[in-house]
Order: sequence, then structure tokens, then C-alpha cells
Amino acid sequence: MNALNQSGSKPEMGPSGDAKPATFTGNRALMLEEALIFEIGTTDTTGVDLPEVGRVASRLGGLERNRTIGLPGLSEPETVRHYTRLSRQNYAIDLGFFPLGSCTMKHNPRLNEKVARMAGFADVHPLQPVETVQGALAVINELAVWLIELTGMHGVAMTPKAGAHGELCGILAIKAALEARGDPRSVILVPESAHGTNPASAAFAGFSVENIPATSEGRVDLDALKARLGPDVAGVMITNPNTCGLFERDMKAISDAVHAAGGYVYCDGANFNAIVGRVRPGDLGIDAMHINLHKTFSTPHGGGGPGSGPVVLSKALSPFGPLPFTERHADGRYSLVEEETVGERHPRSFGRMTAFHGQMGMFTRALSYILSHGADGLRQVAEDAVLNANYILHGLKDTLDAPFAHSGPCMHEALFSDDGLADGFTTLDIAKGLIDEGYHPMTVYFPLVVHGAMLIEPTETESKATLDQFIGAMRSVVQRAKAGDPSLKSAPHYAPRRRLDETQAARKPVLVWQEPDVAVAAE
Amino acid sequence: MNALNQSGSKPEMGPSGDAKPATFTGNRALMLEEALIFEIGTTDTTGVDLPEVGRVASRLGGLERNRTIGLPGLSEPETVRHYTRLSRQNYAIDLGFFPLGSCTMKHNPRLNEKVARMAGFADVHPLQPVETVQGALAVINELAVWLIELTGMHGVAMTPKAGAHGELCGILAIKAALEARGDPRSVILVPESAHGTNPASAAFAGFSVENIPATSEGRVDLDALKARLGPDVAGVMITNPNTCGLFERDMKAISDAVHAAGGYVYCDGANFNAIVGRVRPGDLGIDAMHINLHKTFSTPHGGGGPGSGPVVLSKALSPFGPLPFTERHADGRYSLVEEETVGERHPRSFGRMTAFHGQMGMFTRALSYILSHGADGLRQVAEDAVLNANYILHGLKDTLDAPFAHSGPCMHEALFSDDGLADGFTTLDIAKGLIDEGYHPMTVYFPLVVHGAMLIEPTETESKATLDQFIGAMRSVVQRAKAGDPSLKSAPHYAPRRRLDETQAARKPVLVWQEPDVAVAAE
Amino acid sequence: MRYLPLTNTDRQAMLAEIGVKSVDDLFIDVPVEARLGGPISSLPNHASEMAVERHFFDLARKNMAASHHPFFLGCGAYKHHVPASVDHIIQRGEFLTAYTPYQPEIAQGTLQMLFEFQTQVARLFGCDVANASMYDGSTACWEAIGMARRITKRHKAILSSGLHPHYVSVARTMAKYTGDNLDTALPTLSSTTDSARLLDAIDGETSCVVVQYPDILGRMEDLSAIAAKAHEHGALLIAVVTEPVALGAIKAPGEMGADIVVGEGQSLGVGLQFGGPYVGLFACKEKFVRQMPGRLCGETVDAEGKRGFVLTLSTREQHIRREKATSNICTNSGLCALAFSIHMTLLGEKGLRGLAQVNHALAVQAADRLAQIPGVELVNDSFFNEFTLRLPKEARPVVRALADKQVLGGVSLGRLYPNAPELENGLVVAVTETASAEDIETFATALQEILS
Amino acid sequence: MRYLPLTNTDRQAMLAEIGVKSVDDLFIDVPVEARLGGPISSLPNHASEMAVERHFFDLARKNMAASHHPFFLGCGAYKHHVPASVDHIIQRGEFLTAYTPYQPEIAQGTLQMLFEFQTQVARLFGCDVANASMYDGSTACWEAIGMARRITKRHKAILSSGLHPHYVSVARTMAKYTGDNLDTALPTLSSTTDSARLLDAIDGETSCVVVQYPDILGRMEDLSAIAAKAHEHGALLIAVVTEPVALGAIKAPGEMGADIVVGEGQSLGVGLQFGGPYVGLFACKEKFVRQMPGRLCGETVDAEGKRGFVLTLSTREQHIRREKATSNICTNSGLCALAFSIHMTLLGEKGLRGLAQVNHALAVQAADRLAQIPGVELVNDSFFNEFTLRLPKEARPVVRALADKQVLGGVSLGRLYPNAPELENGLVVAVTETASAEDIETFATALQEILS
Ligand SMILES: Cc1ncc(COP(=O)(O)O)c(C=O)c1O
Ligand SMILES: Cc1ncc(COP(=O)(O)O)c(C=O)c1O
Repeated sequence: MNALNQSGSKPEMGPSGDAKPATFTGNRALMLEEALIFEIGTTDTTGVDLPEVGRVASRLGGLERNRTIGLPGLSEPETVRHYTRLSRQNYAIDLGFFPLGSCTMKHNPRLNEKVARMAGFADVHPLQPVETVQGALAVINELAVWLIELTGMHGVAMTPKAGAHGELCGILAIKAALEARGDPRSVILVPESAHGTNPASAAFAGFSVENIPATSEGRVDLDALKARLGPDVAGVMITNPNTCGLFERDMKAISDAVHAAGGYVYCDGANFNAIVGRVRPGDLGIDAMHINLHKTFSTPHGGGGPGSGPVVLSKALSPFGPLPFTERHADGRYSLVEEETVGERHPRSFGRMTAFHGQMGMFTRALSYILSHGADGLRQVAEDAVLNANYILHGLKDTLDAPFAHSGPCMHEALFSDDGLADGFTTLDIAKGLIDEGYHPMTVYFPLVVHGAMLIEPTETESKATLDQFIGAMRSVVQRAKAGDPSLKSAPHYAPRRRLDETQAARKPVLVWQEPDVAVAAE
Repeated sequence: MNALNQSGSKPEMGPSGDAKPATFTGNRALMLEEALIFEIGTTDTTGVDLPEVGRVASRLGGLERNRTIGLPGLSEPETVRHYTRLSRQNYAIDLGFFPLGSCTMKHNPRLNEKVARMAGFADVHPLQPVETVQGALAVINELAVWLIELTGMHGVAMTPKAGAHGELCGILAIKAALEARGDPRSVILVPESAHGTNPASAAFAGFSVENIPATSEGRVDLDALKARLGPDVAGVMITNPNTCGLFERDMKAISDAVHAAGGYVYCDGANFNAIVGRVRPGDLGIDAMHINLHKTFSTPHGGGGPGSGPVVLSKALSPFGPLPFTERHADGRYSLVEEETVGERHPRSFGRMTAFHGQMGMFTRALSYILSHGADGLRQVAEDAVLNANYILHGLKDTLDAPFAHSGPCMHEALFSDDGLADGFTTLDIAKGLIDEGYHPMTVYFPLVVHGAMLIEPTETESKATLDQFIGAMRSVVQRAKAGDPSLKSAPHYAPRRRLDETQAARKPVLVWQEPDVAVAAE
Repeated sequence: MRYLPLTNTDRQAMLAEIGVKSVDDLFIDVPVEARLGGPISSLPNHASEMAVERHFFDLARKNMAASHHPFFLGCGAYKHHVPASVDHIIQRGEFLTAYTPYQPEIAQGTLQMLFEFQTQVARLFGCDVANASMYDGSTACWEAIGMARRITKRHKAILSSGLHPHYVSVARTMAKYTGDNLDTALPTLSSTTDSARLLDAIDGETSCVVVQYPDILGRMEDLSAIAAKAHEHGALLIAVVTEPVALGAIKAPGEMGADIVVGEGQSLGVGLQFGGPYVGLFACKEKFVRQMPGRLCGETVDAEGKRGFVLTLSTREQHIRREKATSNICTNSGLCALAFSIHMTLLGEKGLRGLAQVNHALAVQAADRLAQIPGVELVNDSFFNEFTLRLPKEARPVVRALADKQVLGGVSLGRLYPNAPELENGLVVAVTETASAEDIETFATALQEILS
Repeated sequence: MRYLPLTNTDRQAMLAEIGVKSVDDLFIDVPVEARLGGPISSLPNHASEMAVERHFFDLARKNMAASHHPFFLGCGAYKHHVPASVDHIIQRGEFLTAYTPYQPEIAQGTLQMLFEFQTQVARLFGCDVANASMYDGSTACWEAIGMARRITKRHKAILSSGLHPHYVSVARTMAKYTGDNLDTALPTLSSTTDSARLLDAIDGETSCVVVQYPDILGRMEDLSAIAAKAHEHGALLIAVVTEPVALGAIKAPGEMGADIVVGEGQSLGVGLQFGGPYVGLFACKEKFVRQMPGRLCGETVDAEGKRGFVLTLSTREQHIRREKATSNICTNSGLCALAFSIHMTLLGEKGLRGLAQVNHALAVQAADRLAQIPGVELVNDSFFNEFTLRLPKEARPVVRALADKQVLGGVSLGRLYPNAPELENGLVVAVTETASAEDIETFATALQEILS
């Protein structure tokens, strides 16, 4: 309120270089330490006030919980501060460049957040009579139509809760289709470069997983694939664009070969962002593909979810898709096809994948994003995403080894290896050096087919200035890694924590907080 | 998405101590530098899409703006990032302890923010027919009733936009009352310890300002005041609790003396937080008092406003209060008394202070806060605020000089002087040392009556643990100041900026950004 | 386009730098036949923020929002008042726009929160450990059955008839393909559960018994006997909690011997959201931790010896173990876990117990009031905040008629069990702190009118 | 109480530490007669968050929200679409819960934003410098008149009849006490302003001429002649802009010679809010900077030579200069300035010009449509997004009748000028980008119905 820094004061100190003193609190100005709620809260504190209700005789059937639960409470001021301080220890898209390959860390528009919070969507129960949720069903339906049109497919299953759940959905549809024709095939072919969820999803459904070899170009080896096809092969799971950032040129030929051999083609659509509006997977013969709404369609990643993984399906697989789904009637009304109403309408559905109708909160956001861009804007998204990635590839390929630079332009992401670093220096050191530079590192050590892989996905929501600065910073860090700068080995220096001991964490897992031993506490 | 930190990795580096390398970007991990919008945006970029409308022939009367304006635009992703990065260079209540004396930096409840954003309040035009804004008028009226009841006064002027505007309101009411009785008094008495707005407000209305002396206790010298009263004295402006953190014990006697001498008593109510629910200023003979809703009633400070400064008025001054105001009718409907409708209802009003009806957005927030606490909770607010301040006074008075510690318990804030620091060490050094410790410093060099004043106002929304840690940190910093630790002179070390050169800023003011000279840029 | 920072000048400069003429040159690997020549013409072009917002506003108006009406639906999703600060915090860009904390040095915010969340869930459920979240209660339930199979190496899972029918459906879908055997049954409209059936069915082939608590009709009973019998036969007891607020009033499943406790966390912090995203809770005994699905956050130290947190035991997970992983889950429900954790922190034990008490008291009042309506019968002996009524006629049309009267009055069992005429008169009613006395009265009056 | 962290245990421990028995001992300096014995009994006690929220929800429902109806009000407050990201950013705790940047080392966020804001405002207004905000347009206008007095040491201010009557009211209130002489007049319902009167009145006693641009009836004209005449006589031209979006289409007052330009910034970022908080914009020629009211942010360097920002020239301000300050303002409108600045950054010059074009085009369409209604006459020759209609009868009851038809159809001049029968048929209509073609048609149809 007043004469704080006396006007006209001039700093008396010399320029920097002076030793930085340790602080009493452990804080470093705006870099604030924060204890656990268990250390600052008590079971007697609360940040809520409750309405008064009359007392009643309990009808809990004698199951009263008498023992202390051990849940600490905080007042609202303490709560807001606790989480605000914690949040400040995180990196995020809102803070800066987050080129985590395969994750499509694009900007999350704030309109989406607003729309998702409208009471008519956020405050509606999944089991309300359908007459009272026509607007919500309309959103699901409208989004479904967009996804079908954008992919050129026949149908879409909206309920899967994330990409991996979508994979499972596609795999189950394949399994159901095979069973329906009495053809119990047991093998799913997956490239080595595939994301871990692919083999995991296939295995979950009881398939055995075999690798598809790659060419030196980083693409599926069509001939090798063809050679492996046969009556035991249920299908393939191909990521396109693939995890090396390349478009699978032979996708149509792969599909044709798989179909000819009686199998189905699953496409991992995690990287759909690179081609949305420029290529329709349906034109490439694909039978099922999940779309991560939290990647291509900008719903926020939320520190690890929630996501949403609708699966578009070919005509062949659509009849097997899961319940429930929405239906639009000629009179403009919507209904929900679930166990209650399915009757003969969708008798071959493989069943239900989740309790309710999917990630409504992500549908509103994704549709808001889609309507904002429109057909023209989405095409521009793909183009800018690919342009940005190629710009990075171009800007770094003389400094870092780019094993597939000869394979044609990259799509949404640029892949490098750790070839050429000084002895003892690794991809991890580069990642940690980038942290100090104010970036979130790229994806590292994935895909597995490249040594010390660095997978950089800029997305279309980054400016040229951001890319230029990143290229400069990356060149500087790589130079240090080539020169064997020991300060890089101990990076990060400026983050809330230095490198963390993951061996200790895994050897003696401490997964929940426990009151310190009285004896220990008394030391 | 994957195997980033390879599971089981153990940091290879030695423990800390190693030199921290400079970075290419100038960033330090999560401490991010950010350029000006003028440096990153262009006049050709925009973060909005506009609706299409038909072309029309311009009716701008030939006033078309043809020259470049020079307003850079950013896309939404860049905008969100720009401001997010900037925000991270700020300290705030949400981050930690912010004991800025006289400013009542209490927690700002999030319910208030939600309520203020309801379309029925946020999206209503001030000139809508009153029939269409009955709920908004009800809010103003309900808040007015609370303020009147809490202060024990007769009326309230809701329109003043902040504390200083409220002071002006009170002073104008006094002036109008004097004029109404044909008594043109010209002097307002103000204690030296008063906030700068008090003399400024009095002067604005054409009064001359004279100091009231203080006792060695830090309170108004009643005898001296009485001696100065006379026919030229229009009134006094007393802050109670005062800016030394003390309750003016003689307030009632002061009021009586001023009234006996024909003057009016203005009370600066900025510190009402200390006494809300425990004392009603109306019982102390006060004629006018502003209430900073952004202090006592928790509306956010917003980096410098907006505030809101309703003024409660005695029976003597109420007839002179400003337009417009709300009226509640017997049938429960509300009307707005403004120029249009005032007629004979409020003929002696001194007039209008602002275009519309005051800070509606603050009224909703303040009322939400008030209803949440209720009469019992507000009383507890005052008690906890005073308890917290005394706890700090007690915890520091053996380390720092507390010039008024002998004057009785403090109210909402504890005052210290810089007595006893090492040669060349000042209050400013302590403030900057606290920054490194993760605190916002207290108010410094105010009030002017204490050398190197440090005014610490914890508020009631701080926990005991926070106070304990602060006391520890403060003791540590003061110890360094007493010991003459040179690293304290150059604090802060960890903030986004080191001490800033205010002399240069004032000598050659650069108040707007200018394209760098081509010549300079080419250097 | 407001979300795209590149200007045409930028694009030209970048293409030149890369050395290609047009952006089409970057798509040369796409076979010509599959290239789209321009924006898909069946779809509209971009729209202003205002236009999009209005479109949603118009659609949102077509739904009956729970808060604007007397509201009594439950059955796996509950309306609770979520403090405003929860939504404020989860919108902090640092939480909202971060991803899985792969780089722990700059993800301590998310990691510490997960560690706190895990501890809260474990304590609430009475278990040793909990994971960092699953998609929702139904998938968590299925994953628990799979986990029991891996632990016991057996395939027979006995599902209580009180398990949410959608959860049963999900399990049934998966079981078809994993070779699990599910022993299921329909509930009956009576105050007693089918624990006798469960006890009977447990044998040496049994991998697990799955019991919902409180169950789909709101009934609950002590699980200790089932736990004992299961353990005797080397099987696991899996408890499913769809209303975590209940555990502020009633014993935790872990206290009664459950080996794995899963649940739906939506009640706290998350909101109704027409069914998703929600948050799956997953806790178990420490000895089973290496068979758990999903992410786990653990405590460790950094190179300076400071406490810090990391994702750990990832050798269970798909990104390391691929086809041998304990689950295929990757993205989970992080932000909902945060919301849950914040809400739980605001409550604390005192608030949670108080909240549970308010819920129970209102539910008792409502049950007694509704049971006074001629022809209406309360099925439950015991319940927490949800109970079942037997109406004198089919409940589905009654629910629609209530909606016409602007009352959202519960879930009909006909909706959940379409082919079970013996259940069709059942109406499940949930009553939380958001129901006022007037709401209850409005509901009762409307129901009485419809039934008479 | 959810906002109070101290527990009773804490309180006891702290009292003991301080050495007093009860909290009453801390209030001993309050005279016994003035002590309240307990909570004020005429007021209710504390309430749950849910109860408070519902109370406001019920009150909010009693207001007609602008976005939910065809809406055409202006006269100093305009409805524009505010991008969602604006509200997101201003809710960041670091902006929302900070205060005036007294400690610049940990307030660079606010300071840099203010520096950007000042530059944006100066450029928009065509001035050299701008300050860090005032309360609103009306108080900024008054402060400008006071500043002109200080600069010219004269007391006669000539106010255009097109100045917002509330701004005139505010000036009149203040002038009563400062000895300023205001030369004012009522507007007439004609297409020409009173610039002839202004030019006539300027003389050697004149401190300033104050002209609103566009004016209260939406009219506008070149200010150069007035500026020239004022300068000739050593007086200043103050221009007042209540609709900053206009300056995306029409010349800036600074370009036409205005010495001080003030305005209301509410149009960008802030929203209607029933009249406040708004944000006063204040810009002027560089040579007058030391007479400016309010805070100023300036560029400097830190001890390491890095660029940084501080509050500067504070010797003008109350906290340093006390009774000699240029103004008594302390808390200003920081967060609204931030909202304004973010919105302006999102627009950029391209967006601002585009937005202005959309506003103008829709206003032209609406004016033409409304003027077709029998008996309705368009007063303005020129206008930006607001114009005045002369109705065949008194406008005030018409506005109320429109509201009954769910149309918020402008501001009647009778509301603004209660005692001027010659103006009572005037209706001021504002049309922004938020008005759809259907809205305009609905308005026209309703107006026609009411008038016929
Ligand atoms: C290529 C690929 N496939 C599948 C997935 C799994 O998607 P989700 O995390 O949504 O389950 C990911 C995400 O990380 C991925 O990058
Ligand atoms: C004692 C005192 N009086 C008056 C004021 C002025 O209030 P405002 O800043 O709301 O104009 C303040 C605020 O800083 C203050 O502390």
C-alpha cells in the first residue's frame, strides 16, 4: 500500500557472482518447498462447512466405522496454497515448449474448458431419462459424425476411455468378428517400433503377439509381413504415421494383403494429428483405429489423463462394436442404444467396455476444438504440425544423428539417435540439460528400434520463434554432450529437484505415507 | 508416453556443490524468461476468429483510421503462454505468506469468484430497466444491510470504487454538511501516521491538512487534538485500528470533542478486519468510514485492484451521500435512486462519484464472503487476525525493536523498527532477504512515524505452522542483518530479478515500449 | 485460425529453409490416391469462438441439469457439492496441461499429489497401498478380477448379485476373451443380499469373490465371513465401492478382510459429467503390489538427498513389459485423481465423516417420507445414502413422468435390468447433501400424484 | 469455518505463548461500552458453501442476462465477446491474489503486463504515454480535468454536450468542491454536435475542452479544429473514449491533437458486470507525464543488468506526496487492466480492426432496418457501433415494453436526462459483434409491434 521500495533507490550491491546463501526455509524465492498434507493437516481440520440436518437413528446395519481413518484435512486457504505450490513444481504446455514425441502436446484451448463446464453437460447424470439429456446425446452424435467423416470410416465406438482402451476395443471387435465367422485365429502382428500398449492390448484379449520386421527406412517390411500372413494371423496393428514419425507408404498394400489373408487391420491412430484433413484412414483399408481425443483433438492431458479413445470401425467390424451408443432419429431426437434398448438393433456387439457412455467431458472439449477449426482449419493443423516437425528435423540433423532422415520427409515428429555423443554421455543427459534450458524434454528411449531415441513432436501450436530458440538450445546442449561437459552430467541444476534415485524407489517401494516411527521422530 | 527415465536409473552425478552452468535460453528450468508482446507478436497475427458479416458502405464520417496503430497480436497458444509465464514471476497469497501491513492480504475464497461469474451478475448492463435486474439490486441491498449492521451506522454509500474513493466520499459528505449549515470550515486534522490517501483525499476536496500529534504510545494525543479544535476545523480523519496496529482507546472521546467543536469524524476503516464483529464503529461516534471490501471482505487484490470502498455514514451525514443507491420497497421489489428518480427523496446528495452503481463484481464477492462467515464467523475473523498478529509480535519482539509493544496488545498487525541492525543494514535488506526465504515482505517504511518501519499483518487465514516458520525465517534474516552478512545486502538471490535500479527508472522514464532504433539494433 | 501461431510468412520462410516448395512436398509419402485435394467438403469450415460457444449453449439448454431440479439419481454416479476451489485448482495450467510425470525433476507437483492420493485412497479403503488411478470404477473392477486370476492362477470369479449391472457387463465382455468364468446372478427386491450364494459357491477353483458395498440396491453387510471363506480356499475377496462417501460412515472393506478394493471416485471432486471422465480407485494388500495394474508413485531422494517422488515399479507396465504387462493402461485419470484428492483434503476426516452423516440423515428422512406413500415399500433394512423402493407399478414410466414434473427421481431397475420383470417395479433413490428438505417433499408429492 | 486455519488447540497454544488467558485480553484497549458480547444477533450465522451458492443462484436468476436475449445497450458499457482465455488467465492466483507490485523482484509478472498495457493504451489513443489504470472512464475523465487545471492553472472547463451525462455528473460533483467552472450543455436530437459552441467558448481562461468521441448519441467528428483552437488559447483538448473498439476503425484522438485522452476500457476483456469494476484508461502527451494521476510502470535494469520493470515517478503519488499528490488514487483497476491487455493481445491490430469492422457493419445493418419502422428516424449521419433513434413517442416505456418481450433494446435518453422532455423520444442503440441477424430482426419486429 505504500512507500515500499523507496522511490529512487538504486541497488547497492555489486553485480552477480556472489555466493547464493542457503535459506532457513529451504525455499528459493518463488521456488517453494511444500510438505505433504499428512505433515501439515490434521484429522480435526476441515475446509468445508456442512449444512445442518436433523439427527436420525442410524440405519447403517451396525457397520459404523469407528477406527480413525487417518485422513488429514486442511482449511480452504491452506488447500489452495498447498496445491498452488505443488503445481508450480510442474512443467506444462502453458509454460513452454513440450515436444514429447508421440504425445501431441498441443495447446488446450480455453473455450473447451468453458464449454465442458456448462451445467447442461457437466451436471447431468448418465442414467437420466434420455428425454432429459437430448443435448448431451446430440454432442456425442455430432462428434461421432465428425470422426467418421474425417476418417472415412463406417462407424465409431465412442465409449473407450483412452487410447489403450480403444486398442482393446478394436482388438475385441476383431476377435468377435473372427468368432462370428468361426475362425479362431490367434496371432496379432505388431511392429517392434509400436507403442507398448499395442502388444499389451493384443495380449489382454488373449492373442499372442509377434513382431513385424522393419525396413532400414523405418517402415514396415511389406514383403516380410506378407510372408508371415496365414490362417493363424488374426490381424496386424500398424501405427500410421508410425512412431519413427514416418508415413507408412505401403499401408494400402498392407491392408490388402492382410484382408486377402483373412485378417483385419488395426491402426494405432495416436498420430492422426499429422494427417487429419489430408488423408482418410478409411481410404487405406483400415478396419479399426482409435483416436486419442487428448492428442489430435486437444483435450488436456491433465498430468496423466483423463483421455478418450473413440474407435472408428470399417463396415466389416462395425456390427461388433460395443454398447452403448447414440442414435439419431429422423425427427431429430436422439436415443441411447444400451442393454435396455438394443434388442435386435445391434445383436452382435461384443458388449460393454465401461459403465456409462464414455468420456463426455472430453467429447464436449474435442467437438469445441473441431468446430473451431472446421474442415479447413483441421487440414491446416496437419500441415503446420508436419511443417514444424520437418523444420526441427532440418535444424538439427547436422548436429544429431537422424537415422531416418533419408526416408523422406517426417510427419508430425522428428527422430534422432544418441550416436556421436562423448563417452558416457547419453540421451538422458540431453534431456536433463533441456530441463535447465526451460523445456520439457522430448520422448526418450522410444521407439525401441533406435539407440537412445529422441522423438521430438512440436505440434502445430508452436511458433517459429519457439522452434528457432529450441533448435538453438538443443544445439548448445548437444555440443556440451559431445564435448563431455561434466555440468551436463549433473543437470538439471535449476529444477525443483536434482536427478532422482529411481533404483531406491523401486528397491524399497514407499507408495503411501506413513507416520514416522516415534523412535525415529525422536532422534 | 513411455520409457523415459529408464526404470531403475540411479543418478550418476555426485551430490550438489557443482557450479551451475549458464543456459543458452536464459531460462533456469521452471524460472522462465519472457519477452514483451511487442517483441514476439506482429500486427498481422491474431488470436481471434471473427464472425462473417456482409460488407456495408462505411458511415464513419470520413474518420477512417489509416495509419498503423502498432498493436501486436498473438495466437491463443502464445497468449496463454505469455501470460502464464509472466504470472509465474509474481508472488501472491496463493503461493505463500504475504504479511503486507495495512493491506489485509487474506485468502480470497474461490466461491466468491464462482458467484461473481454467474451470468445474472457478470453479464448484466448497468442501464437495463430495473425490472430486469432485481437480483442484482437485491445483492447490493443485502450487502448494504450487512455493512450497516456490522458497523452500527445509519446509512451506506455503495458506489466508491476503492478506499481512497471512499475517503473522498466521506470528505465530500462532510463538506456538503458544513455547506448545508453555512459553516465553511477549511481544516482537516490527520495524524502523521495516516495513510497517504487521507491527506490526499482531504486536499482533493480543497481542505488544508494539519497533523495531529501522537503520544509516545503511538496513539492520537487527545489533549493536543482538543487544543487544536476550533471553528476552522471541519473534521478529523482517524484510522482505527491505526497504522501502528493499535486500537485508538480514546476514539469515543475524540468523536465527542470533535462533535462538540462542530466538526465531523471520518474514520479510515482500512483496518476494520481487526474489529469486525467485536466493535461497531457507530458506537464510537464516527460519522463516516470507508470499508475496503478488498481487505476485510476478501475480494481479490488483483495485482493492484479493482477494490471497492463503500462508506458507512452517520445519521448526520447520510442525507448528503452520493447517487445512485438502491431502495427496497415494502413489496420486496428494488429500485435504483439516481438522477432520473431522485426527486425529493434525497435532495441534499452531494452528487455522483462514478458513472454507474459501484463495483458490482466486488459486491457479489464480498457478500459471498460475509454470508459464508455469518455473524459468528466474522467475529472469529477479527479474533484470529488479532491473535495471529500478537503471536508474531510476541515471537519477534526480542529480536526486533517493537516501539509500541508497551502500548498494549496490537490489533491486526505488529510494528517493528530497524533499530539494532548492523551499520549500513536497513529494513530494505530484511525485506529482500525475506524474498529469498519464500515470503512476500511486510510493509516497509510505513507508517512514517517509526524509523525503518516494518509492519506485519498476518491476517486470520494463516495457520500457526506458517507463522512459526515465518518467525523462524525472520529471526534468521534479522540475525544476518545484525551480523552484517554481505550476502543479505545483495539479496534477493533467487528471485526472477535481482534488486532493480529505481533511480534510472525515474531519471529517464521509459513508460512505453518503442521499436529499437534501427541503428541500435544493428550494433 | 486463432490456435495456429504460424503466419503465411513464417510458413514460406520455413519451407524455404527446409528446401521444399510447398507443404504438399512434405506429404509425398502419402499415396496419390489417398490424398485429399482440399478441406473435406461435407464438413463446415472454421468458426469463431462466439459461434462455437453459442452452439454448445443451445445444446446444453436441452439437458436437465441436476442442480436445477430436485435430484435423486445414484447407481454408480452421485451428485455431491464440489467446493469451488477444486475446480479452480485443477484448471491451473501446470496441472491441466502437463502429462504423465515422466521427467520427475519438473513434475514433482503431479507426483507428490499422486503420492498423497494413493495414501488417501489406501486409508479410505483400509488397504496398504493404492495406485495412481484407473479409468473408472467399472474398468478397475474388471482389472481386479484379472489381477486375482494372475495371483491365484485360477479362472472362476464369483460376482455378487449386488454388483452394478454395468460392471458385470464389462466383466462379462472381457471374460469372454480371457477365459475367465463368471458366476453371476440377478438381485432380488429384498432386504437380504446373496451372500449365502457367494459363500456356497467359493471353492478351490475360485480366484475371487466380488462384492459391491453398499450394493446396487443400497444394501450393505459385513464382508468378514466372505473374506474368511475366500481366504480359506485361497481365493481373494474383491470389494467394489461406488460411493466412497459411504466410507466416512461405514467400515472399510480392507478392515473386513478384502484383499483388493476398487471403486469409483467420481463422488469426490469430479461431478456427474454424464458418465465420464470418472476416476477408478484401486487399492490392495501390500503383498500383491507387483501384480497391480496402473501407475504407482513412490518416494525417493534426489542427488542432493532431498525427498522427491517418481513413478516406480514400472516393470509391471506396458511401456516396459509390453505384452507381459499387468494391464494395457497408459493414460489414466490423473486430473480426476487430483480433483478427488483436493476434495478429500478439503474434507479431511472430520469433513468426510460429517458429510457422510448428512447424507445418511437425509436419506433416512427421505426413505421414511417416501415409504409413507400408499403402495410404496422400502426394500432396504440398512442403507447409507441410497435405497430401493418397490413401487406398485413399473418404475420406468414413473421416472419419465417424474421428469415431466421436473423431478429427477431415481433410477428404475428396469433401465438397469431390461429383461427382468421381477425387478421392474424397483426404483433406486439416492439422497445426498445436495437434496434439501423441500426437494424431498417435492419428490414425494410428485411421486404420490403419479402413483395415485 | 472453512476459511480459518486455526484450530481451538492452536488458539489455546498461541494464547499461552503470548501469555494471556483469552482472546478477550487482546481487545482490552476497546472501551468496555463498545465491546460486543457475542455475534451480532440480528445477523445470521455462518453458512455452507452450497447454501451460499444457491442463494446467489436464486438471485442471479432474477436478472435478465445480456447473452441470453437480443441485446442492444451501450451508453458507456458495451457487450463484447470476451475470449475464454482471458478469464482463465486472470484467475491465475499469481495475478488474482497479488497486490500492487511494491517488491519488483517478485512482481515482474504484473509489472511487465502493466508496461505492455500502458504501451497498448498509448498506441490505441495515439498518445505518447499512458498510466497503469484508473477506476473507470468517468473518474478518469474527472482526473483529466483536474490535471488540465494543474497544467494550465486555469479553472474553466468546457464540456461537450455529447459527453456521457454521468461523466458530466461526476465532474459536476467534484467541481463543486475544487472551484472548477464547468461550461456544459444538453445534447440535441440532431446529427450535428455542439462543436460550434465549444469553439466559441474557448478563451484565455479555458483550461480544457472535453469531447467524447464517439459521443453519447454515437456521433463523431474530427477533433482537429477544436484542438487547434484550444492550443491557440493555451488550453488543452481532452478526448473521452467510452468505446475503445471504435479506435480500430476511426482515427485516434491523439492523431487529431488531443493532449489527454481518457476512456473506459470495459469493452475489452472486462464484461458488463452491472457497471463495475471497469477500468479507466488515461493517456497523454509525454510533456505532461509528471502531472499525471495514478501509477506508472517503467523500464529499468537489475543489479545483473537484466531488463526489469518497476513502479516509477511515484513522487506524484499520495504515498510519497500526501496532500500534494496529483491524485488520491491508490488501489486502481489492475486486474481489469490485465483483462483488457490480454484481450487486446489476442486481437492484435488485425483482430481489432476486424472486430471494429464487424461492429460497424452490423450497426449499419441494424440502423437501416430499424429506421424502416414507421415513425422511427435515425438521428446520426455518422456512427460507429451505436446510434440514436427518434421514436414517435417517449422511449422509456418502450424500453420496458421491449424487456417484457425479452428484448433488451437500447437506452432511453429519458433515463439519462430525466428532466429534458426534448430528448425523451430518443433511444440509443448499440450493436456489437454479439448481435446476430436474428437478434436484429427480433428487435425490429418487437419495436414495430410496440410502436404500432
Ligand atoms: C503411439 C501410441 N499408441 C497408443 C498410445 C496409448 O494411448 P493412451 O495413453 O491414450 O492410452 C499412445 C499414448 O501414449 C501412443 O503414443
Ligand atoms: C490505512 C489505509 N487507508 C486507505 C487506504 C486506501 O485504500 P485503497 O487502496 O482501496 O484506495 C489503504 C490501502 O492501501 C490503507 O492501508
